[in-house]
Amino acid sequence: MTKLKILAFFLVAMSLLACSCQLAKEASGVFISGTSSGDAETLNWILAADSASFGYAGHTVDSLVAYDNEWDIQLRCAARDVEVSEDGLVYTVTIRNDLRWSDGSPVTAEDYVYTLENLMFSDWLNYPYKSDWQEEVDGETVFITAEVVDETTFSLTRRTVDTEFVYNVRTLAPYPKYIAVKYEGDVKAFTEAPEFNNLTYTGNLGPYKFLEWVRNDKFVLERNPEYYLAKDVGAPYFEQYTIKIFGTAATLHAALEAGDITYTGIDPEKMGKFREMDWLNVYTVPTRSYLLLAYNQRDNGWVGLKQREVRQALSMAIDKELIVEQVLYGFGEPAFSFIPKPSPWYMDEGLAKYGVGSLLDKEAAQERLLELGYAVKRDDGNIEVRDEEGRPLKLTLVTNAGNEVNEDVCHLIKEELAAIGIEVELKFVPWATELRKYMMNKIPGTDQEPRYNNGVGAVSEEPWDMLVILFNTHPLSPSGSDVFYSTKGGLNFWGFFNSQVDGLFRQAKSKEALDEEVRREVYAGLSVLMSEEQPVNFLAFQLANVGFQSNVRGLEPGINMGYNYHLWYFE
Amino acid sequence: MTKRFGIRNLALILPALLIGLTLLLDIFVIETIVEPLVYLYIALGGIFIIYVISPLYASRRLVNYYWQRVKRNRLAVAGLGFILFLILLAIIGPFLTADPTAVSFEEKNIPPVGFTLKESIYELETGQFITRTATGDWQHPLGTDNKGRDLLAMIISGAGVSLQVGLLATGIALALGTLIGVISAYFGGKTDNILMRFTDIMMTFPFFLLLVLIVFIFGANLAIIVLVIGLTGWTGTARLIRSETLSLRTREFIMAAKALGASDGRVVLTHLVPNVISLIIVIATLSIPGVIVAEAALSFIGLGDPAVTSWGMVLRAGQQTLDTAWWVAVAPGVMLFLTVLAFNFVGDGLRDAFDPRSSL
Amino acid sequence: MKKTWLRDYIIRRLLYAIIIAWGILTVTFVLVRIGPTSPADKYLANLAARGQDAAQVIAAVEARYGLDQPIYAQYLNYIGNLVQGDWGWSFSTSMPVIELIQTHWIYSFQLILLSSIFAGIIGILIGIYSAVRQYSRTDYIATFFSFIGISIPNFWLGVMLILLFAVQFGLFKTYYDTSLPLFSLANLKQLILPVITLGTGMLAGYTRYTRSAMLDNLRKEFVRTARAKGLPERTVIGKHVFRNAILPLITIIMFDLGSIVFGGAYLTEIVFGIPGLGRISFNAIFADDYAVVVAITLIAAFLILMINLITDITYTYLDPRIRYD
Amino acid sequence: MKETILSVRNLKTYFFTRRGTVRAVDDVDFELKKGECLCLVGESGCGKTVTALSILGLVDRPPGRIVGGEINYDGINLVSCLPARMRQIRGREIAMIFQDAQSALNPVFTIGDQIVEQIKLHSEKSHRQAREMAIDLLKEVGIPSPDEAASYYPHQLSGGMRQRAMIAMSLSCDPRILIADEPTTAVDVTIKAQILDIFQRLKESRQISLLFITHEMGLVSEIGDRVAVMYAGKIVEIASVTELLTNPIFQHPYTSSLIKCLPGITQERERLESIPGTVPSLIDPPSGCLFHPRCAKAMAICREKEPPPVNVTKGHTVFCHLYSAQGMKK
Repeated sequence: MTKLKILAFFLVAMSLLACSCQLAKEASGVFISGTSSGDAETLNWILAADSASFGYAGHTVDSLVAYDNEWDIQLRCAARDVEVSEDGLVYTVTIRNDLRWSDGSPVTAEDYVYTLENLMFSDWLNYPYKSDWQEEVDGETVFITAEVVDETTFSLTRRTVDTEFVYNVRTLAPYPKYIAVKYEGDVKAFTEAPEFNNLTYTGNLGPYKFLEWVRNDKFVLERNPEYYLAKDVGAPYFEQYTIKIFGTAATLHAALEAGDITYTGIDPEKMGKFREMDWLNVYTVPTRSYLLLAYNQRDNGWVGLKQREVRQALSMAIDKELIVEQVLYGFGEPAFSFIPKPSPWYMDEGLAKYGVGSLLDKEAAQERLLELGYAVKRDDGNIEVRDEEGRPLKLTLVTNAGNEVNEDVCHLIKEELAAIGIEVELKFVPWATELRKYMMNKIPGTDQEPRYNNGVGAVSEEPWDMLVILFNTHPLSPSGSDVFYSTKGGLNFWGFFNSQVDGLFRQAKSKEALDEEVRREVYAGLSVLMSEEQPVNFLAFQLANVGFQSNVRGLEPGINMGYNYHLWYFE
Repeated sequence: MTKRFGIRNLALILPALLIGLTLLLDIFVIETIVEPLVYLYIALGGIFIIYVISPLYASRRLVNYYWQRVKRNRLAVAGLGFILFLILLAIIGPFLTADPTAVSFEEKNIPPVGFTLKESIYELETGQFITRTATGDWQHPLGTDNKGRDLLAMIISGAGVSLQVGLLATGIALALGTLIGVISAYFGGKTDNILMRFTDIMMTFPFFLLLVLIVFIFGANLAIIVLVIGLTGWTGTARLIRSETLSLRTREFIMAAKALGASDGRVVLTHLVPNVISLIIVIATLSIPGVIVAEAALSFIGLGDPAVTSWGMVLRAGQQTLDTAWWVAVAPGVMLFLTVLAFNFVGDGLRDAFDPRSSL
Repeated sequence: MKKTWLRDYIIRRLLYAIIIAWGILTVTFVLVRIGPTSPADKYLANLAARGQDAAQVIAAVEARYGLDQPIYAQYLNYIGNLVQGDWGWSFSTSMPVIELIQTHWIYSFQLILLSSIFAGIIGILIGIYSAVRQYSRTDYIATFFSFIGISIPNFWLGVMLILLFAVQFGLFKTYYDTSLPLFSLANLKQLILPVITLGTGMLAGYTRYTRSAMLDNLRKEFVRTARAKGLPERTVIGKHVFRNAILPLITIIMFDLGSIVFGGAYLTEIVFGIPGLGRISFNAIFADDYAVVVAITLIAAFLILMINLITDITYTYLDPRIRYD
Repeated sequence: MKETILSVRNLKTYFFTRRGTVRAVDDVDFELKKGECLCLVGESGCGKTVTALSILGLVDRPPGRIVGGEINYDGINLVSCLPARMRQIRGREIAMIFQDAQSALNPVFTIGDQIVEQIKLHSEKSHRQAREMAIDLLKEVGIPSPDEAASYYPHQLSGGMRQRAMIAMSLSCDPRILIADEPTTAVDVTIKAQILDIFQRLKESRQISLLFITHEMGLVSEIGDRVAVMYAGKIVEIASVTELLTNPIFQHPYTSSLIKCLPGITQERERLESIPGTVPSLIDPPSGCLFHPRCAKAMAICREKEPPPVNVTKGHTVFCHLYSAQGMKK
C-alpha cells in the first residue's frame, strides 16, 4: 500500500510539474491568418470605415471590454464594467491604472475624453461613425458630453435614455492626446501622421505591436511582451501574428491545405473536404449575420407588397430550410426574427415561422393571394397569380453581383416563387449601383439629397420589388435595428412604416427598459410582431466555418472565438 | 464597273438605313431597350459586306488561289474547322441546350459523363457529414457546377459571348485602324503626322489598365467592353496598314484613279482599302484571340457582364471549386485555349498563304 | 556628327513624352473622377450595418479628401502638387503615393525582369535552333509548342500550376512571401511558378518571332559570305545572322513589354498574391483612389515611352543604317 | 604545262524541291591551273554560281546537295572532306567574291571588322595587327583613306568601294584560289574597269589562281586565260581564250551566239534578247543536247543524243554534235 501511495504521490508530483511547465509556455512561431477579402484602408482607425481597418488596429489597442462566447464581459482596458446611473443617463468608465503609451506615460481618462470630444465629435475630422455618439434632443441632433472625473475615471452624459448605448461605450479605444494635439484641426496632417499610420504609440495596450504592413500583401505584428493583460503569464505566445491577404479564395484554401497559413475561414462548400484533413482542426461557429429578403413597400414596388398578407403569402412560399441546405450547405439556420439567434435577447416563443413547417405551404400561399384578389382560379381548380391589373405577376429581385451566397439565394427564391406562378426577374448589379440606384431614394421631382429613407413618397431611381441582402447586426443591441424597421429609421430603404413597431422600438430604448426583464419582454413582443408583419422575409442565420492547423491550442470555438486569442499557442 | 459601284453604294446605304430604322423602332415602338450591340452588328455587318465579302466575291479566282495555298496548311484547316464548329455551336447550340443560367440546386457538382465523384456533404437533420456519390450522365454531358447549372449550356453561351466580343471588337478596331492607317498614308504630311502622334499616345496607354478602369467606371456591360477594346485596340492595325498603304500609294492604279479625277474619299475607300484587305484579314484573325482573352481576363477578375455567361466567368467560378469540381474550370479553360489556338493557326496559315515569299 | 543628332532626337522625344504624359494624366484623372462611384462607397456598405446617415458621411469623407471641390479645382490642385513633386496621398492605403510605388515596384519589376530573361533566353535559343533546322522534327515540335504557349491564357495556367506544384506536390509555397530577401535563392525559387506563368506566353512569342526573323536573315547573301570566310557555323548563326535578326526582335520584345506590365503581370500577381504595381493599381481603381491610379498610369505610360526611346537608341547602335529625323 | 591546283570531276549538284529535282550542275568537269584565270561563262541560271558554291561546300542544304563527282584540291576531295577541314580551306585557301557586295557584306558590322574577323580566324594575329593588315588591304584595292573607310558600314560606301572592300576581304588570308562570282555586275561601267584592273594586278602580283564567273564574253578576253562555257548545268565548251576567240571554226553554237551578242559598248541592253528563247527548265530538261531548242544549227541527232566531248584541238573541248563523230557522219 505504501509503495502504491508513494507511486501515487510521485505521479501527482510529476503531473504538477508537467502542469507548471505547461504554464510557462514559451512564445514561439508565427501565426498566419489568411483572408481573401480586401486589405485595410488605414491603421489610423478613427478615420476608417471598413472593418478590416478596425481589425488591424484592434490587435494593438484593446477596447474597454471584450465578450466571450457566452456574451459575458471580459475586462480589457476597463478596470470594471461600465457603470450606468439609475436614470440611465450617466455612464461612468474606470480604466486600469497600468496602461501605458509607448513613451511610458500613463493612459488616462483624459486621453479617452480627448478622443471623444476633440476628435470624434470635432468638425474637422469627420469621424464617420459620429452618430453613434449623438442623440436627438428637442428635434436637434447633439453630441453626448464626456468629462474627466479623475486620472482613471471619466463619465459620459446623455440627455435622453438609450438602453443600449452602453454597448457603444464598451467599444471605446483611446488616441494618445499628447500626440494628437500636434495635428488637431488639420485633417490632412492628422491623416498623414506617421505615429498613427505606423501605430507607434500603442505601448502596452494590445497583445501585439505593429511591425510591418505591405499593402495588399500582409500585415505583420510582433509579440508585445509588455501587454498589460498577460505579461505575467508570458502571453501572447506567438512571436509574430500576420494577416496575409490572398488574391483569390482558391489560393487561400490551398494555402491552408498546404499548411502555409495557420488559420482561415472555410467556404461551406469545402467543409466536407477540409474536415477530413487530419492536420487541420475545423470548427463551425455562429455569426452575427442574417440573410433577408426585402420587400419594396415604396411606390415603385409592386403595390401588393404594401399589404402584410401578401408579404406573408410570399414568405410562406419560400422554403427556408431549402436555402440553408442548398445555398449554405447546411451551415445555417432558418431565421424568423430580426434578432440573431446567438444574441442573448433572442426568443423563439410565439414567432410566426414563415417558410418552415406549417407556414411553408405553397398552396395556402396561392389561396391567400386569391383571397386578396391577386390571383384567379381556373376551371380546373388551379390558381394563377395575377397582378392588380390581372396580368401574370412578374417581380424584380435585386442583389449585388459577385456575392455568391446572395446570388444563389436569389436563384432559389426565383424557383420557389415560380412554383406558385410568380415570375421573378433577377438583377445582379454592382454594389455601388445597388446602393445608389435601388436602395437610396428621394421624393421624385424634388431636389432632395438621396438617402436610404427619405420618408413616405420617396422612391429609388430604379424600380424593384425584392432585394436580397446580408445584414451584420450587433447581437447585444437589437434596438439598433430601429434604423431598418422604424418609420424614421435611416436605413429603412424598403419603406416599412408601422407605428406599433415604432412604439416598441422606442420602448426598448426607454428608461423603463433599463430593467432587462422589461426589455426582454419588449423584444419578445417586437420579435413576434415583426415575424407577423414580415417587413422583410428573414431568411437564415449563417454559420461560419474556420480551420486551424492542428497544433494551435487554447481555442474556444464560439461566436466571439477570438476574444482570448492572446492566450492561443502552438503545441 | 458602274454596277459594282452600285452594289457598294447600296451596301453603304443599307446598314445606315437599318441603323436608323432600329433607332426609330428603339425609341418609338419597342418598349424594351434594343441592345446597343445590335447597332454594332448592323454597322459592322455593312462594312464587312462592302469591304470583305464584295471584294472577295469580285476576285473569286484569287480567293480560290489563296484557298488552295491555305488548304496545304493542315493546322490552319483544322483551326478553321474548329472556328466554324464554334460559330455553329454558338448559333444553334442555345436552341438545343438548357438555359445556362438555370440554377438547379438538386443537381449541383455532377461530374461529366464517365466520371464519378465522391463528396462529403453536411446533412442538416443529423448534423453529420455523409458521403454522396455523383455519377455523370448524358443529361449533363459536361457535368454541372456548384449551382447545378449545365456546363455544356454555359460553354455554348460562352462561345457566343467570346465570338461576339472577339468579332465585334476586332471589327471596330480594324475599321478604325484601317481608316486611320490609310488616311494617314494617303494624305501624308501634316495629317499623317497628327494621326501617327495620336496613335503613339494611344499606344502609350497601358491597355489593360485602361480597360479595367473604364469598365469599372461605366459598368460591366458587354457593349461597353466591346467598345472599349475596339476603340483602344486599333493602334497596331493603323501602323501596319499605314506602311502597307505607303507602298501602294505610288502604284499606277492609284495614280490612274487620281488622274481620272476620283475624289480623295473615293480613292481611299474604293481603291486603297480593298487592296489592303488581305493584310486586314490576317490582322483580324491574329487579333481576335487577344480580344477574346482580354474579355476572359476581365471576367476572371470579376468585371465581366453579369447578364451573360462567358467563359471567363465560368472559369472564375470554376477556379474557386477546383478541388471539389475540377471540370468547371477545365472546360472553359480548354475551350478558351482551343479557340485562341484555332485563330492563331488560321491567322498563321493565312499569313503564309498571302506571303508571296513563302513557297509552301 | 552622330552624337549631335542623337542628342537632339532624345531631347525632342523627351519633350514629346512630357506632352503625352500630360495628356494621359488628364484623361485618367477625368475618367476616375467623373465616374459614378466615390471613395465613400466603401463606407456606404459598412453603413448599412451601422445605421448612419449616408449622405452626411459621404459628404464628410469627400470633404476630408478634398473631393467636394469642383473637378477643375481638384485637377489644377493635383497638377500643381505634381509639379512640386508631390504625388499625393493614397487614401485607400494610407500612405504617400510615391512611397507606395517605391515599396511595390520591385515586386513587379523582378517578376517581369525574370520572366523576360527566362522567356528571352530560352525563346530566342529555341527560335534560332528552330530556324536553323527549318522543317526538321525539332522545328515542328517547337512551332507546335509555341502555338500552345501563345494560346494558353496565363491566368488559367497560373491556377493550374499552383494546384499541381504547390498543393498536390507541395514543391512551392502557395503564395508569394514578401519577407524573403530579394536577392536570395528562396526568393528565386518562389518566383519559379509566377515566372513560368508570365513567361510561357512571352517565350512562345519570342520563339516564333526569333524563328521568323532568323529565317528572313538566313536566306540573305551575307550569310554565304560569312560561311565563305570559313567561319564556324556557330559564329555564322550566332553573330552574323543573329545580329541582323535581333533588330526586328527588339521592337517586338520592347513593344510586348509594355503590354505585359499591365496585362499578364497583373493577372499573374493576382493569382500568386504578389503585391506588385499591377495589384496596387487595380485595387486603387476599385477604391476610386485616383491619386494612385493616375500616378501608376502615368508611370506606366512614361515607362512605355522610355522603352520606346531606348529601343530607338539601341537601334541606332545595332543598325547603323537607321537615322531618326 | 602548269600544275593543276583544283580539278572538278563529274560534279553533280542537284536541288530537291517540291516541284522536282533541279539539276543545277550536271556532270561538270574542269581544271584550274596554278596562277591562271579560268572564266566560267554562261547566261544567268545556268549553274555557274552553284558550281562555285559547290567547290566551297556552300550549297544550301536542304534543298541542294552534291550528288556525285569529286572536287580535288591539294590532294583532298572537297566533296567528302570533313567540315572542320573545309572551314580551314574556306577563306584561307579558297576565297570567294560575291556578285552583289551590297547584300554580301553584313550591314551591321563595319568593313574593317568584317575583314579583321577573317584575318583573326585564320591567323594568330592580334586585333591591332589584323586591323593594320585590313587597312593595308583596303589600300591595296584602291580605297582612298583606308583607315577611315575601315570604320565605315557597308551602306556608307559607294557600290564600287563596297566591291573593293569585298575583294580586300577575300584577299585577307592570301588565298591560293580566288573565286569571283560576277564581281562587276552590280557596278557601273567605269567602276567595272577599275575592278578588272585590280584583278589584273592581283594575278600578276600574287600569283593567285582565279575562277572568274561572268556572263559577259567581253570580260573574258580582258582577264581570262582559259574559258569554260556553261549552259543549263553543263559545260559545253572549254578552251583557252585565244583559241576560243581566234578559232571560231570549232566553236559551240552557244558560245558563238554569246560572242555574237557581245556588245558594242552601247548595246549592252540587248545582249540577252539576241539569243532566242530562254534557258530550259532544269527540272525537266530537253532530251539530247540541252541547247537544241535554241540552236540554229540543230540536227536530228541533237534531239536524241547527248553530245560527247570532242577534243577539237589541244585544250579545246566542245560538247556538240557538229563536231562529234556521229554528227559528222550525217
